[in-house]
Amino acid sequence: MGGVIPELTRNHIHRLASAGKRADSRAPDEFRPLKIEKDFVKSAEGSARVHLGKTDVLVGIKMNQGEPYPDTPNKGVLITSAELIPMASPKFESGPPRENAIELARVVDRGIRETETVDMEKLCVEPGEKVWLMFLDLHILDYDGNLFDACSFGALGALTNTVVPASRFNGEDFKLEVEHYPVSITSVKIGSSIFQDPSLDEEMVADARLTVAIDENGNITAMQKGLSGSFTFDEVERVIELARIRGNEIRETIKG
Amino acid sequence: MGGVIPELTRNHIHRLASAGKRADSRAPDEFRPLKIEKDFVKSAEGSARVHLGKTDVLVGIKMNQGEPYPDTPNKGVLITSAELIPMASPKFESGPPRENAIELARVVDRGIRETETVDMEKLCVEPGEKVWLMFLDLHILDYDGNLFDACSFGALGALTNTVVPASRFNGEDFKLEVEHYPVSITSVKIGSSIFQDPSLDEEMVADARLTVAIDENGNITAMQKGLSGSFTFDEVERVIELARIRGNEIRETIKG
Amino acid sequence: MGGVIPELTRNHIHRLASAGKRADSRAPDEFRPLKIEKDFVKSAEGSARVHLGKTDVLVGIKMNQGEPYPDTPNKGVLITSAELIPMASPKFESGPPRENAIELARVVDRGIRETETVDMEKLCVEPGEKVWLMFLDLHILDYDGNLFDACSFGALGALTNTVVPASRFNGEDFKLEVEHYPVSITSVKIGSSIFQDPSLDEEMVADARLTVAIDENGNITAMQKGLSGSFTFDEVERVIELARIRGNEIRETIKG
Amino acid sequence: MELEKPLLDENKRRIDGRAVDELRPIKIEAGVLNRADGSAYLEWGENKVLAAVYGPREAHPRHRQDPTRALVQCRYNMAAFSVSDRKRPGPDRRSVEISKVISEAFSFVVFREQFPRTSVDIFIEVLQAEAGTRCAGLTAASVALADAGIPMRDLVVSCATGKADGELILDPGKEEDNRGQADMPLAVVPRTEDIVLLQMDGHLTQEELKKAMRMSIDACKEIYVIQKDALRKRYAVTTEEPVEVQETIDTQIKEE
Amino acid sequence: MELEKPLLDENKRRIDGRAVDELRPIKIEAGVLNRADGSAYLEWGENKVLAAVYGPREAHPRHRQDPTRALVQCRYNMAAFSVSDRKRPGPDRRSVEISKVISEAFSFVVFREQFPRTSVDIFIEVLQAEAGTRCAGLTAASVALADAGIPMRDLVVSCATGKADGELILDPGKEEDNRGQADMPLAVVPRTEDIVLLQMDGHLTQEELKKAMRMSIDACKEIYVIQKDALRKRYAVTTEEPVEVQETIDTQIKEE
Amino acid sequence: MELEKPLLDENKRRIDGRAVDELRPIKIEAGVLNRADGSAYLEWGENKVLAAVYGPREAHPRHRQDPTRALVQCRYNMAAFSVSDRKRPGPDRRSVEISKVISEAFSFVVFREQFPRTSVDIFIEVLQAEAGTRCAGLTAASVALADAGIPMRDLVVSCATGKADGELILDPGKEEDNRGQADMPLAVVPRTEDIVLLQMDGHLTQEELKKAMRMSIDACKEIYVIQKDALRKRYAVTTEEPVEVQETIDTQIKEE
Repeated sequence: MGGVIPELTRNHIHRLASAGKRADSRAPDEFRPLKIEKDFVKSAEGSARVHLGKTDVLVGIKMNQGEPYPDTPNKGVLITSAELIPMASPKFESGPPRENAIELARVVDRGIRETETVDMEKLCVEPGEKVWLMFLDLHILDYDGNLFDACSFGALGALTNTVVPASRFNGEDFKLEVEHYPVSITSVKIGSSIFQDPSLDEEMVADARLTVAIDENGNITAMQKGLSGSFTFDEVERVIELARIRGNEIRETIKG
Repeated sequence: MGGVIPELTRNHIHRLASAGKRADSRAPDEFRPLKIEKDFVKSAEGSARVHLGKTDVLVGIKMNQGEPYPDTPNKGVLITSAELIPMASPKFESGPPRENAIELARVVDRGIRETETVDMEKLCVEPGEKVWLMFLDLHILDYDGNLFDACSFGALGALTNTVVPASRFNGEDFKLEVEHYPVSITSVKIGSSIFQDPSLDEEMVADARLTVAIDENGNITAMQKGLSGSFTFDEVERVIELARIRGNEIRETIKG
Repeated sequence: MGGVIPELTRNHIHRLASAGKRADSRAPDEFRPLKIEKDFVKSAEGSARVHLGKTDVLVGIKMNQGEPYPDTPNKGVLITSAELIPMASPKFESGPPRENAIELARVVDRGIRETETVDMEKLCVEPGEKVWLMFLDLHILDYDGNLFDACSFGALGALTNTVVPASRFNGEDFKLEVEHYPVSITSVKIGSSIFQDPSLDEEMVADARLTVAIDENGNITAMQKGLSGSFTFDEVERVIELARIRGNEIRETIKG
Repeated sequence: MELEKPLLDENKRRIDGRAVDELRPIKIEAGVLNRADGSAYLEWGENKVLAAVYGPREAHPRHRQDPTRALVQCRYNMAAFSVSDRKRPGPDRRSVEISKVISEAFSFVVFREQFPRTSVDIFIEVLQAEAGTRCAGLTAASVALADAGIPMRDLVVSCATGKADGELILDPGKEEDNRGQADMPLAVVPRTEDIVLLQMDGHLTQEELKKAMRMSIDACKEIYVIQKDALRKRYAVTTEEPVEVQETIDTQIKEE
Repeated sequence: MELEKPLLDENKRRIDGRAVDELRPIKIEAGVLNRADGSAYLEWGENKVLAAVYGPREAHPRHRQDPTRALVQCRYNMAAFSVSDRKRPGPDRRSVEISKVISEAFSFVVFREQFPRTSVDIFIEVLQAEAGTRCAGLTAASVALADAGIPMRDLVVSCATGKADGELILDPGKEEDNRGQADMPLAVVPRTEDIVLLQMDGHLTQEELKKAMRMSIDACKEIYVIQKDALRKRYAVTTEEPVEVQETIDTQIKEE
Repeated sequence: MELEKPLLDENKRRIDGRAVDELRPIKIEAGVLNRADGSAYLEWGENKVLAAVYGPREAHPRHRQDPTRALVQCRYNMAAFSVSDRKRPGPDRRSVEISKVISEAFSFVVFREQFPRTSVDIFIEVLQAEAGTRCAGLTAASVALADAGIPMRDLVVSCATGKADGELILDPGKEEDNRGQADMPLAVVPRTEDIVLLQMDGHLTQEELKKAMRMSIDACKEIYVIQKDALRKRYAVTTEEPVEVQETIDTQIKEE
């Protein structure tokens, strides 16, 4: 995500990668320690703070009532925003969302929307007139790589503790039900090695990135390739297979 | 429209102009070849692509229903935008519309609005409540000078094939009627010569520019002077007289 | 307010200040000549032009009907904007409001809103549905320091001649009643001297600034400290006491 | 809807009592601001306009600098409260276009080659608007330029001619502008009759257009006298200005 | 709501009559614009897309320059009238993401190291949109890059595969896209099968995903033939282009 | 509307049970982020605030650099989900003003002359807001500055005093803030009692104001102890930090 890395670090990572090794001694398909604090923010309808190694993100959900989109009159509306606040990295400047933040928000958004993680029809109040607007905000606090997965875990985590504030509109509060648990697993390719959960240094050196989301039935629900390198057919296959295995494990942590 | 031109080209054009001649051998009051492809874009309610020499513009019209302006409760609303997209010239940068794009859009807009080209009262659905909004978008694809005329021809051309999509709102589609055909003719002054339909090089060298729109009755319906030079009273007279003659010819091409 | 001042001027002002003196020979607690022209702009619902020495501001009020804020359904809405137009100073660039303009607008706004200068409940038309929106625009024409006080006087002055244009909405026009007259008095600290009504040069040299608003009962209704210096407890006390005295005098000029 | 009063009565008197070729009253004062290098205040009918000039000064941003001459950059702006419906602060499409055509008009008269890499910045603030603010603003700015001592060929003057009830009318007022059949603002260099701004909308025959141009030009010459008076008054009472600036101005005025 | 027509009939024919593995008709023309260094026009089903390339040229702003290689910067844009509901002009979040993934795809094939500090700017304008505009835009841009003589490893080609009524379908049309169960755009370097763009949303099993990738890659090879034909046609008729550019292109095409 | 509960009961206990001069519970942890040069996390009642510091680093953009000293630039930001009604991401007028007054407060204590041309950038993120977020943010930022090893005269501490039911109350909570009669945030350098931030709105007599300032200053000294504890804890457990930084901090703390 933008930024330059010293030549020395770059060479070191490349040299290790050529032997299938990583600077922090992880196995190629090993994630950094993952900790999810749910309901971290009381002012939000749902929230989760995710520590993935030294990456630290806070995801919050706010809900309000408003008009549905004309083409989905009986569905709630999901609006996802990402703020790469300058606190999180010397490279993030304030200002309108840049392409990295936009890609991040859109990938997390699709990961929830397209996979029917939440049944958006349950967020309809009056068809065509009034539905719940669900604002999902990704707040990056400390950036050490792999925001796609950290934010995606945070979004899922926040959804699992979201209470729809219907009492503000003369209704009764109710808990949001999470129907599916698609887990996002990101891998990068450095030389010919594939590493899961890239650190910041690895991201900056990587040739290509591939994020894969897999649900509890083993279906692939989303993919996003990034960076200026390429993957072969076989590499994509391998990335997906490894993601399926890792996804099952992480799903339990998120549900936890 | 912004931009620099090599000193050599500049001198060459000036030298020719002092003898009443042009770099592409056209007569002073000669237009470049004009080709209008109507209904180029099916997704638009009306459209026309205009090739004027190497200048290439695409004008599209989209319609929707909305509120009228408070001071014209029984009239449709025309909203004209111009995008000098960076595809069209190395000088056009992306970004919010600059003064050149704004002037262009406003001059084309007034050319339609003030001359009652279309009877905007026929675009009223419910007085004071609901009228047709007509979005006229000028999309510049290739820029070799004289956007005022090319866009103006495109706007007229698009209007002649516009079908109001009333069936989307439980009505019946109907064809927009064009009541008047004001034709915009732009001339530039280089030294003491007056040239119609300036090419890009001529525009960049010109002292002053004058756009005149004339309707089928020979009335002047709009004028816009540009650039930092001046016109004498007699020059304005001459520009108008030449525009009247040329306008009649081009009107037929647009109607065609 | 931004900007650099020649070293020579800076030293001169500091030297004088160390003896409690000012470059324009005013006493430390002396204001520059104040002239308020009320009802300067006929197109506004209320207006006042304020000349404070060479500082020249024009404050105008426009009113319209609209929705109240959800948390104050029976109160009118005040919206204050400041434009540091580039006419007023070589340092003001065009563009979106900068932090100085925002601070200015917010301090003037709070000075009216929080002190109940105007009874905003009288600007309710239909509780929860329709109230008067009061747009207060601060237009800086010539900038020679102390915009906080000049704009604040102008805002109060404009309120005293505001006629609510209810006849535009089938009602009857009525005069706005001003309930309180909080007067803003700004002092700066240069070295250990405290000067009221700083000129531009004094503002640029000052260590700290303190604006105090005091109403007709001697109550402090607003304070705003600015610049990167500090005040001691005793200095704050002194600034307030001097402001109280000066405020009574200026209140009469504004009412005038 | 009730019948509207005709714009001309049987004696060809206009609704405000003027003859068809009569200007509204005009007052100009030069040198009204302190910070600006030159300034002027103008009242024209119910229009109240301030103009300020800064420069020649280093052009910003640098990449806009012209190594061969000064830029002449005008910013025309309407105060939020200058019109009956509050105008949102900041530039809109109309003011961008007006700023452009005024900049171009002054580019003709300023001796730009004397000041390469600089800009001459003209700020026009419309404080109260009736009709014809671009003519009023340009006419005021012309005096401000002279007040700033900017070397120019001559002053520029502007006045519109319109058409109402089938007759040409000089200097249309607000209702004439709204209900008229044509509006043609024009700016001219009085001594040479160089036309430097020319816009038109509506319907005019070729003959009417010529007559309208003549009416505007003749009126500009009347206004020119008022401009020069304002400058004479300014320099009769001032002694602070450096002698050479006065000479420049005097020279220009005597030259005609 | 009435029952929707199935997307596949009993013979696995699609609603537009295509077989599941059949492309919509594709036409490409190279060299259609004058100002751009390279260009292409493409029709793909009801999609109409223009692509233009400028560069390598000095990258702006300077701080974005890479001292070791060229930037490849794509701007994907939809014309306001290209879709049934008018699109607001200018970039939105969707177009920013698409621009990013297309830029990354081309970064892989352009010999960027040959042109340090420059940028290769790709502009894609969608004039009429059906479905698959990112694939259409990328495929057109690839031809425009070759037309501009930008040294590349190979052309890039893009095609999506979707899923409808439980079957994989190549190159989904608009209704298939809206009502389908998955959409997977892919871009590939045909000779090496390097995958340079890959996105997916919906639900696919691991087996389906592999099959879908294979379908897209095979289709890309078909489209590749159309691209090369367009380039051959372009250089068969043109004599204006400098010889060395032609050679570059020929070489690239022969190499496969 | 039902009667609101009084803010003070007969024993002068507040609605949350506090005495009038009692702070809400405060917890501070230093060094909580990895990327930032210094950081702190603070909980103050229901407020949750993160602060990060970067610098001294080269100031951007360059024209803002001060050749004689460092800029101190604060960005105060509320997370979208930190308040009960979702806040639109990005700066608003309130946050711009708060950022400005906090920047000015820290400008007083940082030894700016030691780092010409640089900026010390302070980022405050409000994750959960109750009332008094500017005081909480400033207090946290102070610890983050020390954690970053920025040379300062002393820490800065901030606390507000308000007025409710006619009594002064320290550190108002949310309901006290909404329904109270005055609010006065203050920031002070504890050792010298230099007042570096002071704002007030509402109604206070001169006597009340003095008493309120005293209450805030005394509370700041309590909070100062918590700040120093947080820093001691941070440096007691850390061994990674370079020795000289630790010394700087120790020195500062011993000095008081």
